[in-house]
Amino acid sequence: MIVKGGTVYDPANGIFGEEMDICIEGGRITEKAAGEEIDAKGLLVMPGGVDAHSHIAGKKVNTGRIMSPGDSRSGVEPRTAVCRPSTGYTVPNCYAMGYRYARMGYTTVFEAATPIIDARHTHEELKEIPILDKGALTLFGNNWEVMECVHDRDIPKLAAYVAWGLQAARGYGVKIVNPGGGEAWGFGTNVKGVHDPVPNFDVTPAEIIRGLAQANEMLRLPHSIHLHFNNLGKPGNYSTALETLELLKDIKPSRRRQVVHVAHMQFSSYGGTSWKDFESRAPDIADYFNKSSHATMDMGQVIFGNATTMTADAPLEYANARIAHAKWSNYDIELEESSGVVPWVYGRKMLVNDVQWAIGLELALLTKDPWKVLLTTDHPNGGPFVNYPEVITLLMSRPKREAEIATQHEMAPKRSTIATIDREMDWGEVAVMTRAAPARVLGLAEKGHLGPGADADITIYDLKPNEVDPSVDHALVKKALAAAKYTIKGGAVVAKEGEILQAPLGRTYWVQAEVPAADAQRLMVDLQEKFDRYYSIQLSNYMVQDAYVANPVVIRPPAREAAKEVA
Amino acid sequence: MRTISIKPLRAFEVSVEAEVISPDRLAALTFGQIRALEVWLGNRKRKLSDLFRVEGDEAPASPAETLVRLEGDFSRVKRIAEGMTAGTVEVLGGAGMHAGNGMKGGQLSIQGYADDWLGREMRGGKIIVAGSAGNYVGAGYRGEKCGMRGGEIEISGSAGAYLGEHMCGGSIRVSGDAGDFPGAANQGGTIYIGGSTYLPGAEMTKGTITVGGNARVLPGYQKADVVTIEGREYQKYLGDLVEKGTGELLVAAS
Amino acid sequence: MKAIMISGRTLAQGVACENKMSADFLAATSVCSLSQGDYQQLGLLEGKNVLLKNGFGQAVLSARSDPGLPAGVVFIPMGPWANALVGSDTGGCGTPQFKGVEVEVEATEAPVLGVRDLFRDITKGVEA
Amino acid sequence: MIQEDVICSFCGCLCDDITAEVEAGAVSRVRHACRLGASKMMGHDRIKGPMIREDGTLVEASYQEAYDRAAQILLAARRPLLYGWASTVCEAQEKGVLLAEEVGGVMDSTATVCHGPSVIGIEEKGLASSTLGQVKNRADTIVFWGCNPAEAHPRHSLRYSSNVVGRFTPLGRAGRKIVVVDIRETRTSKNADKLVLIEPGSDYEVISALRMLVSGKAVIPERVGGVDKADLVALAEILKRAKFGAFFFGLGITHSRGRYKNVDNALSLVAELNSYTKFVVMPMRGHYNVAGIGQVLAWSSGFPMSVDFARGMPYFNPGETAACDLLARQDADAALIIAADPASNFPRSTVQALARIPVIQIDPYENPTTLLSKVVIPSAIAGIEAAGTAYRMDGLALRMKKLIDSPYPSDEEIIGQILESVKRQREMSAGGAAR
Repeated sequence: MIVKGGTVYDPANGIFGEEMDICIEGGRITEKAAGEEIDAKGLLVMPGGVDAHSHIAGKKVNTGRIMSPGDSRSGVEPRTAVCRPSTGYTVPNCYAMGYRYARMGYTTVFEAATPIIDARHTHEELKEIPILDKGALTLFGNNWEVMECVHDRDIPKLAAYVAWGLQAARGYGVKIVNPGGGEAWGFGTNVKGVHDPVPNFDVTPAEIIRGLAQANEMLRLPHSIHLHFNNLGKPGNYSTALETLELLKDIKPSRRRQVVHVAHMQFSSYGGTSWKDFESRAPDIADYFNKSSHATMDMGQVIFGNATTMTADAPLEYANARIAHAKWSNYDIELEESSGVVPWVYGRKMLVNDVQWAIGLELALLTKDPWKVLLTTDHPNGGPFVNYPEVITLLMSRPKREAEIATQHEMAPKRSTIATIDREMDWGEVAVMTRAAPARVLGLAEKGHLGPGADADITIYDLKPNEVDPSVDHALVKKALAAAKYTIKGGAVVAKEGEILQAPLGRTYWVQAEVPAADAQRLMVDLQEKFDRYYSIQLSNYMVQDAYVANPVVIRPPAREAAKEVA
Repeated sequence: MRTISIKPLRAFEVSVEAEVISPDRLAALTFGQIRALEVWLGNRKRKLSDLFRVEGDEAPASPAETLVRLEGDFSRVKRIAEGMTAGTVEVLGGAGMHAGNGMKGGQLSIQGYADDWLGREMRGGKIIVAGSAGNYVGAGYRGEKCGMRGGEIEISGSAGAYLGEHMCGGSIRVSGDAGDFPGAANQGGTIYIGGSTYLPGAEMTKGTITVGGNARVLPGYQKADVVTIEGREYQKYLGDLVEKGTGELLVAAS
Repeated sequence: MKAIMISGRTLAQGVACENKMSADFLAATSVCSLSQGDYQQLGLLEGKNVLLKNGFGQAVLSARSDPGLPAGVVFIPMGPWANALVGSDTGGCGTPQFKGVEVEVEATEAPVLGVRDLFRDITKGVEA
Repeated sequence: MIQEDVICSFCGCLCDDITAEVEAGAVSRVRHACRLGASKMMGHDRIKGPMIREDGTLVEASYQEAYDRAAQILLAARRPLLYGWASTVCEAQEKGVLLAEEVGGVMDSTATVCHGPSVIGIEEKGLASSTLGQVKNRADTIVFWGCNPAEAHPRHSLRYSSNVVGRFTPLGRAGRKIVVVDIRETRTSKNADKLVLIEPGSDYEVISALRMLVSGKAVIPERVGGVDKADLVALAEILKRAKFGAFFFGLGITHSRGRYKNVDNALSLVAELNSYTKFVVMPMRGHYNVAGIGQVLAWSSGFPMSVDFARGMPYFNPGETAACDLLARQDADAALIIAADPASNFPRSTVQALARIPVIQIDPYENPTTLLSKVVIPSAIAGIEAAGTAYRMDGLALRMKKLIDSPYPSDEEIIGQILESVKRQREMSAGGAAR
């Protein structure tokens, strides 16, 4: 297949708006190709979209569905010859997840948080999500074994546990959520900061974060640690964010990538001492990212209207539920995690929500290097992923931002700098934030670019970059982004002008890291004891069986020699 | 005034969904167009004329100038007058579930029994039931915060359980008894029950429920003063305190 | 005697519930437990049966006294005998009211029906 | 041969520490299981082969004949009900959702006659819960309300709750306060520190009174639901003093007057207790995978039970689309019953309605539903003769093992074969129409 004459944006290969053909053979990008030609003359062509942080599968997601039938009755689409029925807006059913991402031109999406013991459930849902290539990040920030290894300063054993946990969960990378706080929530409390000891374990969140970062680099995992800060969602928490980032400055990356990826930065860029004097501190955060090179972030942009908040940060969810007097689901997970789910509404006239909306945009617009900022809504926490076209047009058009601000609370512009920002992103920057950067941050070599050997995941938008001015024609741009003219996945056209043409089952990435046998043996002694005494299931029934991982792609990091010096 | 009368051609083996039966959908259409409208017999898509006979005035009119008269047995026909904004729907017998769903205006009158979910999430207009009604009159959808927000429902007979659950506005008047938990979790609106009921106003935060008969009152209600309405004495309670509610529950002092 | 009927799980019912056509299941689920007082008031003895009836139906069950039951409450293990007395109304929420059912209880000489006989009047339509 | 760490497929406890001895293609001995689990694993008389009812009597047929007859019944139906699903694995349930979509049927589970009201309660309030291991390691206060695990979940107290020893519960039973709230004394209440007897049907009022007391509002009546105010005050204090409390509830709440409102109120009580201490709440699910059908239906249709696919898209409304409602209203014109026995477990008049429509039964065992069935298809026993996924009452997913080979096809295969026959016959009739 050949995509002819498109205006191509492929930032990873230094291509910004060049007219060129793209050749596809055997599901990959090639130098030459024959066969079907797709006329993309003058149209915007990009790699398939990559979402590095979205909640698409697992217990939290299904809990969001079960507790909100009102959400599932919205967005209902009947079954077709190709598609299963679709339901839901903030928490779509599995099929709608695949179809809706594909319609927008996205072809790779990573689930952001899975406890090891719940991974079987996560994979059960991942295999029901059509079209997309997927992976799931595994939670490590509150596991007893992690805290005990950190307490003993035994990073090699911690690395062995991380490797074992990724294997057990068929997971892709190390996710850390409110480290220590999830354990504290087991008795209804929380940690107040990175140096506040975790009850009963005599370690601090700071030690957990550093330990896991060291283990992550010792294992040379494709992705860095993926961190949801302590105190997330609280006024004044930007200082916790900066303090945490400083903890990781001296850690050497084992690969050409960041040392830490910060999840949904928007929720951790808050100033003020309460919701009354709540204000944006995004400029301070962006300034830090501009001056340092060890961290990346994703936006966690807020979208007005319905959302469903779901996170392993259970204390936060309890606070949310109390503030909003909303329904509240909680799920504490033995020896590993806690989590919560609360349906939410972001109000256009609510000052706090307006400031949150502004912060996400400030972070993207004030951080100079788009490679450091991924576009997300932390679906469905900030809002559903189907709103990405809205976010992109907000980044590309100052007039659109001004029009939005005009509809908000009159105090809002005083609480952030959003109204003063001129920057309007171009297609190259958008392609970085939605394609090239997420793939690089995740360490996916064959994603997010159109060079030979890359997966033939391509999006063609019905939009001529050389004729359309996104600053002015943002409505037109948003429409074009919402339904790609063509979405090509692995060399096959899966969506055309919003219609799903075929729904093949995508792949699931997971990482199998090697550790010295001695470390693994020391670890298994600990684990056997934990299963004998504390877990409610047997070790032999714990690990995710192969039957649950459809089309697996196993990534094996290069064997390590630099282990000692990192430790 | 355009009158359109619709009659079932036979007894239906399973229930029928016919949300097209409302002045808003029919008023402007010719008989030909009306007969071609889509209804569902269980999982089978059918033309309206496959299941119903349509008669009356040919000439198109505005919804407000349209009367839809339903003759014969509509007790298994669901979603009659769903979302109607104007005009009149007269059901000469009973009506199936979800009659007047999300109704915004106009009048729906039902001579017989109105099955469950009458006037669910109603916004405006008026529903009059000469017979009795089933469960969830004026309620909301599962798990949603708000049921009925506006309009009026009048039931001459009795009503089933969960009358006005999650009600946020409007008024419901039941001459007879009401089943368990009327006005549960309501946040506004007024409910009058002429007869007796059981545990009214559970988790009510705002609104008023008046009971002309007996009612078992929840422990979250505090006795206030005795008030006289239209010459009749009522014991007033405030609650439901489990939700820090300030709703008013008035029960006839017997 | 008027009473409130509660149906529920028992170990014996659970053990036999994958073996419903067996004598064990019959023995486990065609039993009505009454409080000691009610048991005596109805003049029941070992091996005596009771007839329970209400607007929904009736059933003959072997009687047993249970010191743990309050007066006016009778217990029947979940199963077809208990459900002969349960109404189909779900109150709009999908689940019939299996517990707290008003029944009339009296001693009887009538025998407890076997499972096939219990369903006879229902199955004859199917078998016709 | 001895198989370790076998997962029991009886109740929602999903005990995964069972040892089974297999000899000559049969389970010959079971260790660690309770009476319920052992009884199931040792097995009972099976339905010999497929049967189709010909003028009144069930006569033997081939599997293919049974699949085709079942498919004909489903294809002819305007609103087929596909009911049961709680005692089989998720893989079969997923095929069932596909079949329900294909024939425009209603997919409903046994939850609607057990914890369906709990699901509706959760839709109102959410569920503040945890895994059972969390209760094992932390709970110092446990409430069993309207449930009797000693008879319905015999190993619950030993593995997960009252008597188990965990990291922060080194004394096990001795370190815990166990409260039972019920309308009668039960085997469970014999192991309790405190039994609170309430009047039948008064659960909602008693819970409301506790919510008042927990939030410091002492102004409640002197007696609520037959319980003295002093006892309620004492109970509220026990709940608030817990370091980690667990509230388990059963059909005593969901089957009594108030039904889902009782659950709704209990969920609020537990949520509010978290303002003072740590508390979790959990329904005591009965069938071993009744939690699984809720999960499968939710991720595939958005709704956890009673899903009507008649119009090609999911519609959910228990009270309208639940099995008992459809039958009571004579609004289902065919039924496929899998791994369930509605003839025994539904109200009598509902069973009479079921007997009036063609019924397809898929089950390892003969039961009263067999007596009403037009087509009977015997199946392998999931968790013993077929592998697959099940969700424990706390939501943890486990993989059931296959212990022995079976001459019977699995539920997954049977549903798959019926689905294929439906598609084939639909194409043939379409082709026929064209000609």
